[in-house]
Amino acid sequence: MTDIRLETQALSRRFGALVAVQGIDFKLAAGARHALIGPNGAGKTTFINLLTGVLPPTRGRVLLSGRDITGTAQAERVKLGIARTFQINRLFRGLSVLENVCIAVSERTGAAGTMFTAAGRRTDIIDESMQLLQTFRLADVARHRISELPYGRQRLVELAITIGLKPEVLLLDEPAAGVPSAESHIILEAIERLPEHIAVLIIEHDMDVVFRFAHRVTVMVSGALFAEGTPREIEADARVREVYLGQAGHGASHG
Amino acid sequence: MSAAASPTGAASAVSAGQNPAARALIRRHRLRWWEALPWIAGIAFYFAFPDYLGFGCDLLVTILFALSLDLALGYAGIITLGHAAFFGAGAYTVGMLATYNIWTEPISSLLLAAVAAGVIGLLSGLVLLRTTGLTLLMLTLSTMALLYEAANMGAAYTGGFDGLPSLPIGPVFGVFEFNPLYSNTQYLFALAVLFVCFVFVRTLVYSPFGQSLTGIRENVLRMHAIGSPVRRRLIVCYTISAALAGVAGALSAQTTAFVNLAVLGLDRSATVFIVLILGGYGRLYGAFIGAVVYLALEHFLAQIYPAAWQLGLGLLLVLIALFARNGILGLGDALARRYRARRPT
Amino acid sequence: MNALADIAGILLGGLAAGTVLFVVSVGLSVTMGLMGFVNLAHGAFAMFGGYIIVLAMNRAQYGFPAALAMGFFGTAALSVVLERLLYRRLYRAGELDQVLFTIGLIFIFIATITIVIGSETQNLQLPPALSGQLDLGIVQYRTYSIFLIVLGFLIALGIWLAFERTRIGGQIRATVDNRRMAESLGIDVDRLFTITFAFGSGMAGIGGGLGAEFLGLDPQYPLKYLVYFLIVVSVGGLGSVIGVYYASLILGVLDFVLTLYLPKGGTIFIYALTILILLARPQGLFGRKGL
Amino acid sequence: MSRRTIAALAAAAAAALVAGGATSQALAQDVKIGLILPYTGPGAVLSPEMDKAIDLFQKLNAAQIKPYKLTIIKRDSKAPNGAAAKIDAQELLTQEKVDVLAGWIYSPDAIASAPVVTAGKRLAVIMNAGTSFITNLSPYFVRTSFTLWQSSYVMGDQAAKYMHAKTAVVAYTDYPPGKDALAGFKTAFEKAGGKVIDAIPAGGPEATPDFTPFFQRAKDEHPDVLFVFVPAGDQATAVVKTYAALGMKAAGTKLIGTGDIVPDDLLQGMGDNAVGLITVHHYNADLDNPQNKAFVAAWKKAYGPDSTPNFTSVGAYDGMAAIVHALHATKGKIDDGDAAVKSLEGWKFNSPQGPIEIDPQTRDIVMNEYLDQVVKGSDGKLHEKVLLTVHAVKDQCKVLAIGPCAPKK
Repeated sequence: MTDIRLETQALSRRFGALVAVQGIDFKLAAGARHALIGPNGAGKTTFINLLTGVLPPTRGRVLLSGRDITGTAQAERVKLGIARTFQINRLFRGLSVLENVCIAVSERTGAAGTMFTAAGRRTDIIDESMQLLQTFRLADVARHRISELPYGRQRLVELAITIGLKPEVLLLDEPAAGVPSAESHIILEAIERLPEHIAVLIIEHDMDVVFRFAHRVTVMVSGALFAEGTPREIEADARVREVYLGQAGHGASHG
Repeated sequence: MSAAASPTGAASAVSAGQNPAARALIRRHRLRWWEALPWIAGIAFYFAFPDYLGFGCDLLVTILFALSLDLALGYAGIITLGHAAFFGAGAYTVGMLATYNIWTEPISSLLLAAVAAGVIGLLSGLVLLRTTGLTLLMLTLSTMALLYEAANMGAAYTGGFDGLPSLPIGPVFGVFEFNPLYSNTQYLFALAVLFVCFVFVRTLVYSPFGQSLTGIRENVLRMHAIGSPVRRRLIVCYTISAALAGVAGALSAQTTAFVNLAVLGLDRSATVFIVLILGGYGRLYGAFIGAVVYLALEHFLAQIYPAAWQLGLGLLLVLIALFARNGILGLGDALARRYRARRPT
Repeated sequence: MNALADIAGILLGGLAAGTVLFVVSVGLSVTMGLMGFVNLAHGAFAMFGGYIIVLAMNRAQYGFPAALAMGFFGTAALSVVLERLLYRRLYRAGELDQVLFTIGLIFIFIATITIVIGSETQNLQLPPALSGQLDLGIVQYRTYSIFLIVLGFLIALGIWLAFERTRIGGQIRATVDNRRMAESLGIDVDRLFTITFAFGSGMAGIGGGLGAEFLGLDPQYPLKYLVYFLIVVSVGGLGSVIGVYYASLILGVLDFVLTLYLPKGGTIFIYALTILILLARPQGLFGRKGL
Repeated sequence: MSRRTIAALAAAAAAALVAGGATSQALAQDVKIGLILPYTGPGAVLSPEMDKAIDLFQKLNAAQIKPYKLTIIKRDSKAPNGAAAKIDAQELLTQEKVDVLAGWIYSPDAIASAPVVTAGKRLAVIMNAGTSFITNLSPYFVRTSFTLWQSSYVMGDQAAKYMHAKTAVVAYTDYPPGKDALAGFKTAFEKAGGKVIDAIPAGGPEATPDFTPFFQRAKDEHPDVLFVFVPAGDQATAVVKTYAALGMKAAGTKLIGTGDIVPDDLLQGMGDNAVGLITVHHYNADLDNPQNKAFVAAWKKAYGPDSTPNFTSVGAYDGMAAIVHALHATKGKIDDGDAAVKSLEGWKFNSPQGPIEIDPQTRDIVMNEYLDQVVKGSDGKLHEKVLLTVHAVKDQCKVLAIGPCAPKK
């Protein structure tokens, strides 16, 4: 099935003299499990920011299911089905885990605009949020404030929130980053349990994750596409080893 | 589809209902017994201190003004030192309408004041709310200063520093006159207005809209990332807050039958700001606690020795800021939490 | 010729007023830029220094330079104590708590001065050398203004050099640009802040004394002029010495011109302009980062 | 028998006690005066001066006050936004049940209190607030202080007649007293053939502006005189400084004004810059009359040789005199506001500021205005020399019935 969800054409972004992202043509099919790897400062996160509309591109286009969304605002893109997680948690630290998810869900359902019915009366939203928490094994801490959770579980909340938006395209920026390896498996399992139809693009350094999760891998180096292929191909690619895996040695040893 | 399960009716409702977090959320907006206390106190005050009703009106007006600020500053995290702009707009709306005998019916005047202040809030909000932090602080401050200067230039109409004297305020419901010497009618009127406004604000902050405002305060970037129209929400919130501030201003003009430039002054903005943070922002009742404590302190310390008032207030503010993050109610929470923490052992 | 004299007069008057603003505000800008600490009490330090200077001259008969020095070190010392004991605890706190805290400080300062020294205004008795007129050829102008302008320029130059040339200056710039980066580079930001805070407060103290000639000096001082200091800092851009300098001079001259040519409601333009500038450049004219 | 006598004695004693009590009551009737002054905020500087004057009056006139006992109940009117002062008035009347109200430094506070005063039906003595039309706002207002129209009108007149000035520039603080001063000066000066070529609003009352640009503007216009009104206080000092620093005297422009630019308590601090300045005011500490001599002497004795009474003190002093007069005139029934006010209409008094009278039509003060010049005395201190005296000056705003000063119909 080559049903393209997300596509970029010659997408570029420069900051003054520095070219962060350079002429990237990229396709993400429905149900894809795609990993984006590359050395630090390769422009991976900038690329995500261009896809989600946090940054406007200096050149090129972004298409969602064939529709040009280059000029569309971030909030709009979310409504159209592009959701993301952040490299560093961006959560409502002062609020309970449940509320964190509820806020996301009521934004998706459009309930967030209503002023004169109490949030507590929208049991449908609360139920859905609880369901989500259960599937992410967070139900037991639903009442805790984010600030009271260990980092690993905070990452899960981050995921739960994005899933609560029912995205078509899901962009995961190093979901396991900063999670102690003891907890990281929780994240990975959660990712594996994601609904098949969602197109997932994951930025990841940890090769274990990449090989375990991705069907295709794209390597990005200094703002440009460097190589693309199956995990095996990429691992076999000498050039990639040289510029990238060479540095993240242990990943190669796993192969 | 496994993870993003949509609500599956009864089964999940039960599952949610069982969870304490869900229960807490479902019940949060429900009235608690102690929420009746402020109003009981308000009515008790009327009978207990018939000679202090002028002061009582001042208190009620301050509470309402602080409440309006709480919506913008406490819930949406809009840091403003210019809220008196809207207080003044409301006060002058009532003042000018009355002085030139255009309109003196108190209730409709309040609504007109709310509209006037709301419009100013909307217009300034459209422009200013793109910024944050100190920039926003300065912009709100400058906007207020702008209005102040304008009102001073138009002293021929606004009365300037000397103000608009002896405003003729019509009787409430065409029956209850405002007696300048005994503020009974004024007080009950103000209490009623405050109650209505409070119910409005309370409904608002417990609604999904209010929830999303809290979200904006807690983490704007996340709100953007979940597709929330942040700026629109802020503007709506700011406009409502402005309108309420306008009502507070109008109420002060009616209860004192007087308006002068001071209603637009930094003095007033700073005071209400202090009152709110003193009581605790983002929690509805902070406005009440803050206003009572502030005015009580002012009343008693100022009688002991004028400078003592400023010294005492200063020390209190510093202590609150250092040890009781988020005001007196914040301190209460902290103590409560500590107590709960101890209990199991 | 007369037109030339007018222009000269305007410039001198405006620059002098601006200089006072600069000397008082520069510290505020740098400390805010460093820590993002909203220190509304900065004007209180200016007042404190001003009182030291004026009282040293009027009651203890010290000379002007000696008094200025005392004002600087006295204020700096006080600020270090307060910084170590109180400010420090609030660096990680929210803006609201910082605002509440510093407003509280202002009240404490006002009350203390009122109780200890009294609420009446203090007069700065200038040394004869600085009072009266100075002939600049094209125009006769009050000596003190000219003295201020020159002094202000030297101070600005000095601070600028310190920023650009010295190691501490470099560290400060680095920290203003990116605090986390600076810390990871092993810069002791807290120590840095204590130093700049002390220096900035000392400067404010001097400013309070120098400005007493124009702005007067009484317990209400910190509240009276707060808005001006904030305007200068925000328009100039946090952490930018050059920015504050230009902003102060621009505000000074502009204010002067407006009051000269349309005294009615000239201030409206000041506020309107502030709004426009901040909308166009939220980080201020010379600010490197958002406020 | 004996028991009965005892009872009788006891009864007699009791009766005597009661009677004694009653008579002693009659001897010292307690009169409550509610005093509304700003003890905090910008006005806090002025209130102590008035308190001192009020205390001093009671010391100096203990005999005249007898048999009455004055109790002064002070209330803080805080920042001049009217609200606090109005509440003060309310509470003084309803809680403290005062017989008389007095005080009011800021006009807005008096204006805001007007409805309460009217409803309270008690004599209300304005001891400072200077906006002309205030006395029109309530029939119970009586003013013993001044209006800016009195001093500035005379100054305008004399600027033309005595100083032979043809052109004038006016710089005034941009709030009501300033505007009154401008109007008063302009009216008189132009009536006397002069011309006001420019009127410069010089900042607000709360913050001291840098006067340089205003005076620069005036200097460039080369008028004969620069008439200045600013609130007596640090602004006055700054005015005199700036005038000297800009060398305007040399440029041929004389600085004149109401007495507010050379208040007695700040005069010495102004130094030689002030020497030669000509102002018009209804009081200065050097006035040569027995009442003032006694007053100033007592003042210095009580509050130190360096402290001086000023016009605000005198306003309070005369206010107390008015109250005591009303007290006697009404035989202690001063709480009958109408009678009290009536007793003060046309009341004459020899004040430290010279003879004063309460205008029976307007209930406003009629007093002398003095054209003063600052001179350096043999004692090395600065003094006010009276160049000429204008007698029995009324509030010209009401005389000319301008705007809100016109008596209400």
